[in-house]
Amino acid sequence: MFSQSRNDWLLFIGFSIAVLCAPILMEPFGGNYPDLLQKLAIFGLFAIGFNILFGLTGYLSFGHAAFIGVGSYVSIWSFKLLTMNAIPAVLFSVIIAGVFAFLIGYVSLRRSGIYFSILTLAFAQMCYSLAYSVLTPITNGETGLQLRALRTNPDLGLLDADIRVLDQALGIQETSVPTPNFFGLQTSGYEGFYFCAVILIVGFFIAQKITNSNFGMMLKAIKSNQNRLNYTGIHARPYLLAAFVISGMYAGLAGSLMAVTDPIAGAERMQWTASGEVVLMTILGGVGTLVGPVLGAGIIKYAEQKVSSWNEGIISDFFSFLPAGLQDFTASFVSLFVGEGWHLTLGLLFMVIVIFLPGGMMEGFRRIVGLFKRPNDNDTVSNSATAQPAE
Amino acid sequence: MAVTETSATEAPREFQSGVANSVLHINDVHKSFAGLHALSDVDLAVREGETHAIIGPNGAGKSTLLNVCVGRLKPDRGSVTFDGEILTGKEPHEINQLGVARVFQTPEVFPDLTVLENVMVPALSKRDGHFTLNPFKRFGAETRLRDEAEATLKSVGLQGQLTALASSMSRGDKRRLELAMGLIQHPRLLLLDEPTAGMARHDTNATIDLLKQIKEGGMTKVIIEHDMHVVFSLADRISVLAGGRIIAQGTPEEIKNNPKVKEAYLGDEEV
Amino acid sequence: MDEIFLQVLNGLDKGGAYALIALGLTLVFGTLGVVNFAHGTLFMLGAFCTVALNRMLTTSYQRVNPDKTDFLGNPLKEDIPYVQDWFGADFSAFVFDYNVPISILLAIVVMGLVGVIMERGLIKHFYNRPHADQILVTFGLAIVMQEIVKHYFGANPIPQNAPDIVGGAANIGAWIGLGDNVVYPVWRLVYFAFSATIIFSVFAFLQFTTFGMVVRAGMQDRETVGLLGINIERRFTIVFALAAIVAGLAGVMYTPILPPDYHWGMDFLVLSFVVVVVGGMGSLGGAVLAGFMLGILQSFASMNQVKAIFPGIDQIIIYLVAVIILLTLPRGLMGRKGVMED
Amino acid sequence: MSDRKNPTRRGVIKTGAAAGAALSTPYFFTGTSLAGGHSYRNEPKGKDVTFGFNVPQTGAYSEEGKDELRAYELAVEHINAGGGGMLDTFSSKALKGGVNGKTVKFVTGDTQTKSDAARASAKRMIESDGAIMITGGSSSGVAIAVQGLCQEAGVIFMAGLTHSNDTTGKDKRANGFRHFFNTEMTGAALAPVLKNAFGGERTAYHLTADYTWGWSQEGSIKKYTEGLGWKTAAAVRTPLGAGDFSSYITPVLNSGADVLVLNHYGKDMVNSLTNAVKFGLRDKQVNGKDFAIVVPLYSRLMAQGAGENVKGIFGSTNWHWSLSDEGSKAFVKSFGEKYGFPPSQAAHTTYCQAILYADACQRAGTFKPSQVGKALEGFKFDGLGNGPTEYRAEDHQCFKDVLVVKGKENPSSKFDVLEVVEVTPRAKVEYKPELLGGELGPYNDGPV
Repeated sequence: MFSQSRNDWLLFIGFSIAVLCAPILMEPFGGNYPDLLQKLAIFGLFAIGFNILFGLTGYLSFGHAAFIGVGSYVSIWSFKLLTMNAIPAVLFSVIIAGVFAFLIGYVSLRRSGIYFSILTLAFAQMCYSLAYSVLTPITNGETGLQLRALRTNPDLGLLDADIRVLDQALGIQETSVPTPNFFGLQTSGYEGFYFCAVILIVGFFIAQKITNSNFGMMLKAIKSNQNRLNYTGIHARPYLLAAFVISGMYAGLAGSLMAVTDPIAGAERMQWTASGEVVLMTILGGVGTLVGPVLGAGIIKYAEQKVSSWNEGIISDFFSFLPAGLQDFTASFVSLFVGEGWHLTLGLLFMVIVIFLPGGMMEGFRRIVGLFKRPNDNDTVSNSATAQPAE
Repeated sequence: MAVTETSATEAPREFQSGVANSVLHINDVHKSFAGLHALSDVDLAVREGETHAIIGPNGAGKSTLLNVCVGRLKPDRGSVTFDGEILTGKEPHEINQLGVARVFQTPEVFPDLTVLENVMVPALSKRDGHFTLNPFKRFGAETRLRDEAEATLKSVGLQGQLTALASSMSRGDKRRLELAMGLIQHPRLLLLDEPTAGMARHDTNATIDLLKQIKEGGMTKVIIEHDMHVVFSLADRISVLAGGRIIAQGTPEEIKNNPKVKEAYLGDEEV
Repeated sequence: MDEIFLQVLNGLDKGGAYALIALGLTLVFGTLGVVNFAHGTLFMLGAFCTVALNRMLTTSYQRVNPDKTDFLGNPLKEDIPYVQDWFGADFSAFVFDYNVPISILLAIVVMGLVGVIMERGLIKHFYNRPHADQILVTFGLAIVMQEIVKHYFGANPIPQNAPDIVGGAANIGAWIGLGDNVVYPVWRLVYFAFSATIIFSVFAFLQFTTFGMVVRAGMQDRETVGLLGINIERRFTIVFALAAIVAGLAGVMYTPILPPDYHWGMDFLVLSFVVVVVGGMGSLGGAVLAGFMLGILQSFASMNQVKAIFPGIDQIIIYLVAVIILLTLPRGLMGRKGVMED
Repeated sequence: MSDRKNPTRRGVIKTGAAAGAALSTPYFFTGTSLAGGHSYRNEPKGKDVTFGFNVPQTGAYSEEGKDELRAYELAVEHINAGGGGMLDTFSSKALKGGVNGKTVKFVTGDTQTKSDAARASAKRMIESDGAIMITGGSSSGVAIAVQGLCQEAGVIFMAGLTHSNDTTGKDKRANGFRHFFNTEMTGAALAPVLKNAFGGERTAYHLTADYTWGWSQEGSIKKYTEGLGWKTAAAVRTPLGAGDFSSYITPVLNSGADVLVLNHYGKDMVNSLTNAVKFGLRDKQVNGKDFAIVVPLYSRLMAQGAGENVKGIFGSTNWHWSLSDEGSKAFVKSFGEKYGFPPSQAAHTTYCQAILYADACQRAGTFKPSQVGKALEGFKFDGLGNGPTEYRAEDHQCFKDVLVVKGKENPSSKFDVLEVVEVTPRAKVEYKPELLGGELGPYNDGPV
């Protein structure tokens, strides 16, 4: 039963196909456009990484948005100073986010439970507040760090003019403000989505490997009973720190991809609500599962983009088949939950999921599948129990 | 309690012998909680390869003593040495890595892991040390360790439940799993905290048989037990703890016939 | 000197609000073992009791006043509150003036009900669920309540006025022999006194009543209290309602200081958690101490002299203190071992 | 979820991009480059054209966002009808019902007053709903972020409520246009009025929201008041969303300053102003003079919230409903009749932007950004409530008279919060385009 790597491969291939076909899959939902697809891939990656910490070890960090911000800022600086190629930006972002994660994790992991959560929250909020105000020379504050044309006037600061030394050394010509590229291929639009999608698939593969590794099992053991683990000769803290750094690097990667597909970096990405969002994504999809967080990320980003746009006009058009009085009533009732009321829907969705489906959407699917599989013998049940972490 | 307190003042030192070849040495350990003396002046030497039982009435400090040994509690005074290494002040995982494993009184398994995984964790810990960072080493590919784990689980009678989640097991099965988790590490010293408590009679006997087998393998064991049947089946030597002090120490025969023990602990209880 | 004195007052004031919010939060942790992310929202709901009362009192019918015109040039339709018609102008003026204190009564009823409904309807099903689930479900509830308030009252802050008699600023400097520049709004002094009173009442209630004794025992060791055969469930409901009322009253009285808006819940959520954690989870004394400490530190950090040395310190002081406290005192100022650590 | 998918699709087809081409040919097959005869981004092929209204619908500025949306809906009504409201008083008479023979439809997005969310919703409207232009916003950070995006995407951006200099200064873009005024104009207009009201020997104490707009505002007020002889005692930065401002206000008492300038907007403005008034600053005497509070940028919607506290406090605003010119009257009438209350300055500026954009498209005879932009550049117009106005070609900033206002002492209704103290003529607030730096760059018509 441990040699079920065939199942893992099937899951991986299925996931890859689903991601690459996302434009077709999202078409019926009106979600087939580059920005949403990019966001799905990016936040999916973020949630996968977050799940390595939260899903496997049970340590709830409220500070992962800080690494998103770090990743974004580093990428933009790489574009401004070195080259418009996305590869150095991504690499630097991941490394520096990893360094930040190491520092914050090293300190925060001295505590557990809610104390750990509050420590990570405190660090992230400090990053956010400072980036918004005092660190404006590095972050460009409220306006956000942006790309500029090459510096022609030596009086201009680096916030207002770029140098791109590598590109200059290679003799690359620029007209006005360039956009990031991947060796000549642009990284916005559908190309950008596929760039992110490939990284998402690689990220998924790595997360799958981690989950199925000895290391992954130790992380699960930490969540299950950290105390017992200590008496088993395992030092939990280095494992936790490694998981924290890995998930921080995923967040940095996600932040970097945000900057690669859309070259601007703002401080509000680091706010605690952004950290809360990834927690919601993970829970909504299914904590501890591999696919769940991606699914959760997709649903939340879709709601943010599409549900928020269903204004009253659209709703009453939709109910136009009803008699006039009923149409008005239905439309005004429904519009409580969509358009500007989409937060309400989000809140309700959350409560419903947590109350009735603590395992998230993935548990829902399992239950539905379970309904049809009931007559099967015990063997499949125990198999699905072992296969669980791999989903 | 008052009786044991008075009799404990004349803690018999003469029983302490074999310090030279002892592997675990508890030296003048003192521990109190909020003014209550849980352990006072405890000296104890466990010889290499022996099965040493610690008995005593409830609240005598047996579990506290075990907790001091594995680093869960820090003694106020005194020290614990294992094979020349001072354990006092070390972290639990460091103590385990020195070869001291513990089987808990209330089963402390990993409820969200499968039975096999529960045993694999200590097995990997034994092989790889307290931390290895190789996140890509496939857990499923650990065939050699897995065979060993399956064998160990078979020896405690859990071979049929390898893929069940530990949380779904009965209490008795969890205790057996606990035992397997201790055994798989082949520790040099195994600390057993009431390994048969709550077991049915025939399970208890099976456990005794199992522990006897291991005894033949030369593993040193310290066992805390209430069940005198178990104690006298397994122990080479016995220490009696009462009121936080060791009041008697010796072979099962000596303990059986020790009037102080009878008075302080065995009392009217049938041996 | 004057300035430091004033900043201490500011700190006590903020601290009073923090302490009141944190008090209920930590009480709920300690007894029910529930992490309530909707607690800040209870503070907000309390504040909106005042707004709602104001709305109720000013329920009006329209009377056309032909002498005046509205912004479109049509004859002005004046809003005449029923209260004014029924009880006369003097009484209605009095009622409007004392809107905030009167809404305390409303808040006690409303918040008590909200507390009971929340506990019976939702929270009690989460006693044995992981903390992460509790956090998420209450967070969802917080969003829902906040959006409902926004739907009825809008997103803009709605200022409320203290009664005229305490609505001005007092020249404290003159009372205690400091300079003429030591003036302070009377209502803020009232708020401080009020929060102190509530804190003392809560402590007295827990200290001197049998009910309180059981609750305190429950905070020490929940299992034992359950074994004593005491109907702990009903007490949990009351404790939760009490926490809701305390938070709600804190909100009501805070409205003249800060115009309430629907987002207060989220604004105070992080802060109140930091206060509770710094104080030590489940420690009532810790929550009060940490509330006042953070309030005062926050005030000092916003002084120009301090900001000149540490730019931006006022932005991060709360979090910085939280980090330092948690790293030096693992369980906060007065926390007990084993609470909320799993 | 499954029954939700229908509203999107149907809804978008109906109200949204009924331009059709955008949806029936999925982008998947066309890529981001616009194949199939499009000569610019989202060129409308059917009988409809889609505008994108990007306003805050959640968060602290959602009331402003709602008011903006109301104004947009009204503007769309008027454009499609070829008259009504300020369209009747507008000096250009190009619009005769629809734009370039097409009916205007619109889609909406929620900026949440966050740059990321605003860019994402703008992208959705451009990429998915086929919006030909984007307009709206209620903060400068968001406006600048969305403006940059529209430049990259190749659509016109008609900024909503954004007051920072940078929008048409350092961060200006060819595809972006702003009707609203900025901190530079506020400073230039406000300073002389303040001098008249409070004298030339004053010491100001600034409390400034600690982000770009706040700094920009503080800089402008300082520059112009100091130019008139005022001194600045201190300029203190306050965290965004500080809530209780008491600990920033008490130092004012001892600073020797006799004017407090609150460079805050929105909720921060209401809170800091309320706090300042409660601390008795409005009734205080310093150096033998009456203490004064100034709020450089007023928002009537928010001031309505601040109630009693705004009485007698000076500030500036882009427009106010009590103005008595024909344009303003027509606008207030049409808006008031539809919604039952007068419009805010946010509603006014967004209404103007929608009308100005539609008019420019009509005059250019196309929706192509570069040509629409050319039609707006240097465009002089009147009848939109601000008197004679010009879209300056060099920085795409509207230049018009600036209103200096004061909180009304005896309001006649809850909307009647401000009174206009002075209308500073355009000439006094105009500055050279080079002053604020930045470069427009070339127009972008989208990837072709």
